[in-house]
Amino acid sequence: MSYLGNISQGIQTTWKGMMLSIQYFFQARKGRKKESVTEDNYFEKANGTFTVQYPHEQIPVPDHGRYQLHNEIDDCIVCDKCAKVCPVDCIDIEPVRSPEVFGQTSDGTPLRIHAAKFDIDMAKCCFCGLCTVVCPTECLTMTKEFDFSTNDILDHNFSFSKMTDQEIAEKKQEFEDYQADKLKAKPELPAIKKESDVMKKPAAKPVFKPRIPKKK
Amino acid sequence: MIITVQIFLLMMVLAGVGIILFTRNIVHAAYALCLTLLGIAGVYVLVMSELLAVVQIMLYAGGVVILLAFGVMMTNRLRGEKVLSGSNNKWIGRIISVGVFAGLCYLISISPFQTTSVEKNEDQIAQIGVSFLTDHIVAFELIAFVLLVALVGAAYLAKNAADE
Amino acid sequence: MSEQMLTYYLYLAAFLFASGTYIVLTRRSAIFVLIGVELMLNGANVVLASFSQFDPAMNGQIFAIFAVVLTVCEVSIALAILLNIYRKSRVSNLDELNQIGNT
Amino acid sequence: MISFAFYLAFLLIFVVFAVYAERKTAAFIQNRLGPMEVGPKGILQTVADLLKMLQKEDIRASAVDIIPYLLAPFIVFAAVFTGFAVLPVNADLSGSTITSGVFFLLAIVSLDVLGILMAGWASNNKYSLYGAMRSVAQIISYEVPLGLSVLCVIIISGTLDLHQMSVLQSGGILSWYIISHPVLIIPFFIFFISGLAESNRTPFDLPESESELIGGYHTEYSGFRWGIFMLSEYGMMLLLSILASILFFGGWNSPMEKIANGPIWSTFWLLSKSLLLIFVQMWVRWTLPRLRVDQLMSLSWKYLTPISIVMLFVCALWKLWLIG
Repeated sequence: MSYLGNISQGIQTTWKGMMLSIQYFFQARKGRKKESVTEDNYFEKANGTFTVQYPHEQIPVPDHGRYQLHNEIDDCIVCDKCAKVCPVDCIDIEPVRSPEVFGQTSDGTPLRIHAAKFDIDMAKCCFCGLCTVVCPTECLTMTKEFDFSTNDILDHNFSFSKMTDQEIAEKKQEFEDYQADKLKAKPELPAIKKESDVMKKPAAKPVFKPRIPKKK
Repeated sequence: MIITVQIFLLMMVLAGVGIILFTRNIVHAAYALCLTLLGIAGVYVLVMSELLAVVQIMLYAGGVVILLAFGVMMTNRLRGEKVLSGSNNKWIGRIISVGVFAGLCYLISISPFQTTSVEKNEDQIAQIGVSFLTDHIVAFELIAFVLLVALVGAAYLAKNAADE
Repeated sequence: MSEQMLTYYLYLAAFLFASGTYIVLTRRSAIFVLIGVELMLNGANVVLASFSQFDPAMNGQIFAIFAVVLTVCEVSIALAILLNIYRKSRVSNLDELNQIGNT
Repeated sequence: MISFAFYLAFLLIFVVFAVYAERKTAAFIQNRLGPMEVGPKGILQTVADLLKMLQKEDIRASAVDIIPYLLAPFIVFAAVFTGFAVLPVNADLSGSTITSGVFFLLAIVSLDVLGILMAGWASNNKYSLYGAMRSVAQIISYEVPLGLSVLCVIIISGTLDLHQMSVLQSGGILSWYIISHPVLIIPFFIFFISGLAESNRTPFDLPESESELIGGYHTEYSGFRWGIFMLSEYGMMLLLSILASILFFGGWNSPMEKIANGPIWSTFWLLSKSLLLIFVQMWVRWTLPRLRVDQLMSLSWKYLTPISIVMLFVCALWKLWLIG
């Protein structure tokens, strides 16, 4: 490129860039509207400042967002399905069985087990939502709440059980008494043969030694 | 007022020269040279040579900076080598330089300088400019030519060094 | 400005010149020698400038300006030569520069 | 002396708000909001940063060359601030009355490269030293077109004194040099570009390019000393903007000939002109990407210097034939 051509190209490109950035400077008078991601023009708002002043203002969160887990403990039948399906084992349940049906969930399922402990460690949670899918009574849901940062990681362990220690001990005692009553009422079953006797000795290990071809 | 300025400038010059004399570090010496030159520029202002003072600051500051840059380059600070340099023939040097100083001082002290009072020239720079282009035109053109040659020469020498 | 003041400036110039001489004579590094040369030239310029204040034509000051410009030329050329030598033979001390050629 | 005190106070206040303005300009050009938390619209953010900076520990690495290391920031600041000595504030406050005003300014400001080199060398850190060496090469190269473009104005005005130069431009916007002598338009752009390079601003911020040199010559500095470097950089911006507004835009003269001419108005005009130029500097900073080293050198030596030499010649002819 010629000398003068270089100069004119430099001036032109500089001018173009400068005009472009001053446009953005003046567009900054307009702010971004607080629209939800579901709005049609959500991705077409490059004009105006894009910042969301987060703690003071928020973009609306969709209702089906997958954020913090919540368990409606009154509806929970403590089936342990959620704890089993959880890929990261963040749900910790301690069931206490009850001798009889002691209540009903809102959809009519009978309650037979007390939840002595129903902890969800949100620090471990991977927000996959599998637990909410398997929950038979739909008591375990993901809420819109996404800002649950804490200063102590232990505060991320949300405890949903409402039972006090005394109640737990009471319920445990009640169930043990019931079991004891049951045992007294029934004669003892004949003991099952121990499994270890049934098991055979494992067959001999296959003797196989791969031959390594010698190098020439 | 003026005596304060004089003492201050004297201290600047003496400190600068003292550092150059006693340091072994090239870069420190170059900084001290800059201090000395600034002090001398102040002296030029005191002896009514304002333009010379500004020329001194401008050219020598640039010159010293180049000196520094070359000093750093040549001593390879980036490779962690030392920038110290020694000296030799110390006693001969001391004798000769003290002799030079004593001789010059003696000559100055015995010389009968006659000073005349010249009124302060307000438009000194204009007068110097005029005399550059009238009385000293040959020297001025020669200096311009020498500057050009020096520029080309330095660039050529540095280019050869860079090809090495 | 009295004669007394003038002689003070001349003593300062003499001091600068003598220290420049010492540095040029004793230092081994080429850059130090250049610094010494600068000091000597500045001593000379101080003399020129301090006499120039009694001259209505200011010839001393003009000469000193020429000297400053020439010094800058000299320094730039000298440094370019020194850089060349250093690149070629890895020597920056003047007393080790005792060979001609590429060795 | 009064102008000195004025500029010292003004510089300190200016730096606080210029940093804020810089961040807001950057934010607006990049579709952001910038600082919003401290004070209304974040206006006290710089004050908070300043307080934080003053409380920081003055860290000195063990391998630094201690005396140059400690002195360097103050040399840079002293060099830049001495330049303010010759700037006039308004018609009555003319700054230091030396006849070689603008020449002195250019000379003393070029000393700040000495402080930068000192900082880079004394830090004993290869990034710092590279930054300092780049700075030396850059500032020495761009002093040539800067000086030549100033020389164009000096030819037209016939004086080196900045106060005298402002007086010559009095009488409305039509007598400002850039309008009354349109031959000075190209020298103005050359002056502005070289000024950007002199004050190490983007797109010429190679000496301190964060992404390559992690801060360049002030990598090893922290706390107050680092703050002095920042202060000098903004001081340099302000100095060159005021110089540009005096040389080309009439200095403290009002755009209208008879209106708004008092001393306070004059100060207002001078400062508003230079602050507008500072806004342009910030605008350039957030628009143009950083140059490569070879591009930097070729811009200075192959483009700006020849053009400014030609413009010097054109200005001389203009002066000879049109002004006489």
